[in-house]
Amino acid sequence: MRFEFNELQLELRQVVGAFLDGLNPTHTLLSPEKTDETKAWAQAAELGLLGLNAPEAVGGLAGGPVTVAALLEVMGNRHWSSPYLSTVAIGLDALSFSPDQRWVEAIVKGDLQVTLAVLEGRGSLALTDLESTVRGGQIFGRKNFVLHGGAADLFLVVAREAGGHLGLFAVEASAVGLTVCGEAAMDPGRPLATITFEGTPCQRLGGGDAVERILNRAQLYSAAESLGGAQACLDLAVSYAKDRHQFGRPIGSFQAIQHHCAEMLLQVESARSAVYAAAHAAEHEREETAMQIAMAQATASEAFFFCAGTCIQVLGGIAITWEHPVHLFFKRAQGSRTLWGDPSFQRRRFIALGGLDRPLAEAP
Amino acid sequence: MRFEFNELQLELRQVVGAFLDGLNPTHTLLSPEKTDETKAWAQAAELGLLGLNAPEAVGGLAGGPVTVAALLEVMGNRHWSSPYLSTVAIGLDALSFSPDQRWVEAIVKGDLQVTLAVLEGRGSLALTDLESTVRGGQIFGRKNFVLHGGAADLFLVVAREAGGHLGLFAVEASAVGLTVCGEAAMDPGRPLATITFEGTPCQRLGGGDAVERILNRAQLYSAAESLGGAQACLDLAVSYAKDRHQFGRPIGSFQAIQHHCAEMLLQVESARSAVYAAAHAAEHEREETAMQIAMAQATASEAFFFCAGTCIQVLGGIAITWEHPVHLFFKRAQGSRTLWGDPSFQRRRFIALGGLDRPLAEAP
Amino acid sequence: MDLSLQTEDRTFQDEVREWLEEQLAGDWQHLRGRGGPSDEDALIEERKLWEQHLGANRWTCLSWPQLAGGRALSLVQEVLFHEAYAAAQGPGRLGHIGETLLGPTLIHHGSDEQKGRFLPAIQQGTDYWCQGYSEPNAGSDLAGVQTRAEVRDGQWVLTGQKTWTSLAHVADWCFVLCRTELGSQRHQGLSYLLVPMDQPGVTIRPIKQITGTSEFNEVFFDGAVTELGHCVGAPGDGWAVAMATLGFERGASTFGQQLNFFNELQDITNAAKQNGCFDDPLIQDRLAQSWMELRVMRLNAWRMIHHLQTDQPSAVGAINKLYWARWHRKMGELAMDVLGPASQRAQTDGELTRLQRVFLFSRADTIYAGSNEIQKTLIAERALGLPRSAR
Amino acid sequence: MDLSLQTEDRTFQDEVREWLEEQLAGDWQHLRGRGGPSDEDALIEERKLWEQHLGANRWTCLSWPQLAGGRALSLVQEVLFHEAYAAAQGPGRLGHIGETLLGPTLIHHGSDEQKGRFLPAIQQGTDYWCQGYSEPNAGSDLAGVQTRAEVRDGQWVLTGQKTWTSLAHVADWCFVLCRTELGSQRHQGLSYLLVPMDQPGVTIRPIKQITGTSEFNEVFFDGAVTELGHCVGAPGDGWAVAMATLGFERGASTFGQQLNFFNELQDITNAAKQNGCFDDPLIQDRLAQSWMELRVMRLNAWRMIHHLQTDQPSAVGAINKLYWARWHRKMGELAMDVLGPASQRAQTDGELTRLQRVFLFSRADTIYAGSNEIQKTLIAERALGLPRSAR
Repeated sequence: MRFEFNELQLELRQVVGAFLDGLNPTHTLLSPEKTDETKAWAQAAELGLLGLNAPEAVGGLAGGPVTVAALLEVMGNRHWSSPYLSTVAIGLDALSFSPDQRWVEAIVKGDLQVTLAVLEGRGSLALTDLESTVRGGQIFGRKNFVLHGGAADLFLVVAREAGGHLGLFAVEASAVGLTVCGEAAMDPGRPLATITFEGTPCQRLGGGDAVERILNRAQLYSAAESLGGAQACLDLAVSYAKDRHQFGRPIGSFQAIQHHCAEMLLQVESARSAVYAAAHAAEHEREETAMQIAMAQATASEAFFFCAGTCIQVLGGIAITWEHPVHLFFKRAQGSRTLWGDPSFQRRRFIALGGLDRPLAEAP
Repeated sequence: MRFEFNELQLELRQVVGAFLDGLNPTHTLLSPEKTDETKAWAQAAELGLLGLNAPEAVGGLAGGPVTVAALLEVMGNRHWSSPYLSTVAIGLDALSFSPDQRWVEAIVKGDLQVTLAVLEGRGSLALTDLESTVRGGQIFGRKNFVLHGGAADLFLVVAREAGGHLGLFAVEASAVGLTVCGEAAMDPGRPLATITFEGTPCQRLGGGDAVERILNRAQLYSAAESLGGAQACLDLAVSYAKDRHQFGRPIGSFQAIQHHCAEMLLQVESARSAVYAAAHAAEHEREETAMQIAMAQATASEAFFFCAGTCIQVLGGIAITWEHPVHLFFKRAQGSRTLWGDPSFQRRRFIALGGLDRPLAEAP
Repeated sequence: MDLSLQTEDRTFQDEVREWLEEQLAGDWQHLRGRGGPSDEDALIEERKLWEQHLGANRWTCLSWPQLAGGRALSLVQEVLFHEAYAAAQGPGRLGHIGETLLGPTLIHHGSDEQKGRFLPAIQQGTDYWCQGYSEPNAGSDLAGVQTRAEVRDGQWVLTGQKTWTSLAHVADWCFVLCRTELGSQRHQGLSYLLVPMDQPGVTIRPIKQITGTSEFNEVFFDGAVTELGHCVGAPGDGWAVAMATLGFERGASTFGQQLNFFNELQDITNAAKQNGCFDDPLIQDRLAQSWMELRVMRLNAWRMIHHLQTDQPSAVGAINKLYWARWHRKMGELAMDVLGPASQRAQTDGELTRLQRVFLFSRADTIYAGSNEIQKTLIAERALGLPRSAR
Repeated sequence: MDLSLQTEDRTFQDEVREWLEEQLAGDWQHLRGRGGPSDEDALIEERKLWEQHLGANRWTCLSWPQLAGGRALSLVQEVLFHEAYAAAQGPGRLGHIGETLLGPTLIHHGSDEQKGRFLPAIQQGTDYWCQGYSEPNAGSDLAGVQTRAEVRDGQWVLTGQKTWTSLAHVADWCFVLCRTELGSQRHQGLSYLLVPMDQPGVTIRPIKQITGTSEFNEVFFDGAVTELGHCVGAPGDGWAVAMATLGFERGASTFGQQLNFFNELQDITNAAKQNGCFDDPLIQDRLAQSWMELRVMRLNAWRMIHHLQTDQPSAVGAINKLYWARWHRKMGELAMDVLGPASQRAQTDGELTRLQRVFLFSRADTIYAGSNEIQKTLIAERALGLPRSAR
């Protein structure tokens, strides 16, 4: 029973951490507008990070969900605003279903960015109201809240096939009948888009199982990112509480501040347990994986939101300024909470997946 | 705009406070089993308290809802476990609909105790599932969770008349076809009973309007009791926090304890505003009365429960012992929260009564 | 208990409503609803003219004594004015810092000369004020101020930095708490100086906020000067004067603020009904709780006014700031949950939406003017009489 | 990351399960499920015999070194034993205070004579222990103990009062933290004495609790005596020894506790399904949250075990007490809300129901063994390295 990354994973985490810290020595990575994302993406390709979970045959590292989650945690911790989650973590996974491996190769080289186009209408992840359809190899419909949609080269689209069953489809951004309408977002590092398909050619990647798998993985990786973000907020708060003096004492010696920080630690550590266990379940394709992911996403997104908000409270006035990075974490926390199934949605999902009926004492 | 009791009300509050404090000089009033309730009830009659809202013609004081709420607050504050709420506050009100004033006179003299028999099944105050019926002047059905039901002389029963409409009926405990099954309760001062009616003769007091009026008033007065209880718990906590020393200092000088007490004050004062405003609305029969009462019951019952629980936390180990009175408040708080429509029920009711649609800036 | 308004108060209320309704038409019509949160910089010059119009018609400084240029109106009538003003969507006030903070301070602690010089200009809307208290290292702990002033060549010369200064860029004057005794500590050796803003020694820098907009400023004093006579109270007595200033806010404006809250919550409720999430019982429950608490907040405020009027100590007054700040922050979170993923979308011009700004900026509500933590300690020590915490 | 069990641990798990299944049948069958919370006083003598049976078969003191009579099993195997024991409804243990607190203390700090005298009797289930730490005026602040002991006629003589002493009435011995230097203050001058309970100078009074039952006792020492040699560590070093005792609890028993929580939450969920309130989305939401948190609690505990095994500092270990205590209290409230008005009804014999007792007694969970407030301060100072708070 080892709740710990292996050596390769630990090394990769260090590499990614150093890479992101080094992207901009003054940490203005935290101000997305100041970072050259194109250069960063190319560097990530050089480092081999864009083939993390690609087969070794195409130069990838063949990392499983634990490895991917381990790195997304670091990326969330450093607030990297790239489409790594959708392009690499999910894209490579989804495109492994494709007979044609061109896309996979392009991703690994850094030449192709992918995003998911799933949500419609109000954006419920329950997907019961999805109206996009595929008829004769062409896709019709409109997708909302597509992350980084304006810059993506390829969309992974969930739509209904004949019989109303859900399927997963790949659509190139350059295809005919496709309109992208970019939208500014509250989180400056996460622009959105609305994508309209009017008879756009698409390639089928899989059916309901593939959709379920991809969405579960996306929630898992988003939870891992949130875990990293939550830890960053805790660290910011603790370090400020040690340094900042008021009333002649470091504010971290006041119980009110101490207790805020203790509550943050409780949430961060709980999120860590939930995320790691879910990643482990996904890696071993355990039957309860989806339930574990619902738990992980509920716990980690709540922890991130709580820690970002509490960090603001501990920091006081400075945290309300644009110059201090904590607002970026706060905005991201709100986004991650809402875009990948908010906690109350995840609790409903947890019940539907048998969370109230399973025994407690299986192995974790 | 005066948010304040008049002189008569202030005097009555003092009288009741002194009466309850004096019932047992060592405050063992707080341990219901040690108090002679029969004697206390007779004393209350002598003091004229049992005619509080009876017409002056029968020797009453003709007090309105503000006066009644003002006194129930004091009774809740002193943890009086009598059936005052159902007998006097509600009983006199309901029986004013009766052509026969014998019962009213008996209440004022202290010879008759009344209780409400309303809830059925699981005990929802929504009453949609009520099955008790009245046919030909006889009542059939079973009532659960009847407070002080084992000792009552008269029941105020809500049941369906022809056409399924709700009506309010008086039933004497001595009537034929009536079975009382007493039940011990978690709150030792609030025994319950299940009452079965099998063709028991009853007297009609009114229809749906009367039912609504009586139930609204009961919730208002219960909220007033809770307000008093909440204040008592706050006072216990503050006084303990000033006296108790740990680490060489009064525990009330630790921020954690200070902040617990501040949260309690916030809830007590908010409950006070809500209860007084609702009593005022009831007294002036304002159209929004029911909505105000829903607010008052939600706010005050939550405040009571919060303050009782927080008081335990502030007091520490001593509060877990039977000898310390705070557990009696805690148990009562739980009862008042659940028996008169719990906060989530009251929030639904608040919406149904237009709480989301009314302007804010009417007079309070 | 009598929670209805007295006849004279109803009459006053009618008069206010009628006057505002008439005036906020025609030339002033376009000022309606402008200058609120995140719109502070709109139409400054016209709003100043509007305030002069208010002053000329004696709708400013309602509670000041008549000798000071006010109308000595009751607190209830002041409340009714604020409610009516908010209901009529009167433009965001610029003169309130002078009216509610500096004015009463001068009335109680100013010299006759200071009163004569400054009070009429506040009442008439010709002088605007800002508050120079907080500093980067003196936030919750105001006694830590480091801005210095010394007498040189017969005038005060100031050096230092203030922060979180609202409306500094529209103000003519600033009342500054600063250290005038070399080497003095904490509450000792501070003075309360009135400093003109339009001079070379004063630099104002807006603080870009979490919302991308700016409500606050940094103010730098670098050899800024003011007359010797512009010290309120004796030099060295600044702490007492500064605390008195904070005590003058009588809470009437809280009613106007509540109407803004009402409008926000109504928008959220409507959004929930439109996008369908009103059918979610969890959302309904939270909406109902938020509405109830807003109503309770208003009742609390009325009870506070009653206590102030009858000179009673007011426990309910002590909780007001903590209550509304926390409520508003929670409302901001509810707004985002109601909108769901759409909460992430900014406006087409890239600016944040009103509800996004509320969500973000409400985090400041629990920090400025005494953070939640400071408020709870004050409640414990002042309203409940608990022993002072170790500081 | 490998969260599955090693083969040898699975084998051990099977062995434990099988043994317990076989033994808790026949003559021992009726002990199943007895002696839990609020049933502490059931079948004491038979449970002691059962513990002797456990000891004879080497199922006690699993983690003790072999020289001390233990089996030096790994923490994981200890956890597996606790889980299996709880799952098999093994009767509530009486010897755990000796096994998990005093035993390790003696192993590390006891004299050879003390080890020889006391350890075998703990392992064999013939000596039972209780803990004499808290006093009426030394609850959260243990350094405030006032119980005194002095040497008279060649033995220690004790005077004072301890409280919150679990199992005092079934214990043969008590380890007592007391003041042995006249006029000493705080952590100085304390000693750690081993005192026999069956003597005239010791009086035990059960504390009637909020539930009407008694889990704790007051213990009065009025000239109670013990041998000179029954002092662990040097006289005056009691504080260090007492703190060491508190550090030995390795958290394995938390897994057994979680299985009890599981059973309680299952009862609540079933009650909700039976009485129909499971259809209320607000109740469903709270149930789901409670279940998720219970699962997270178990994962946290496994991570803590992992850290302990690999000698890493464990932030997740630091939050364990705060987490479960608050969770359990909230679960108690949920139980009452699920039952609705029926939550008020006691059993027909007037005793409280199991869920009522859980609801009430879970208020103690956030108080004993370090209140929530103490826990948070410890987390801040020890796990996060924040500066010490003003005390």
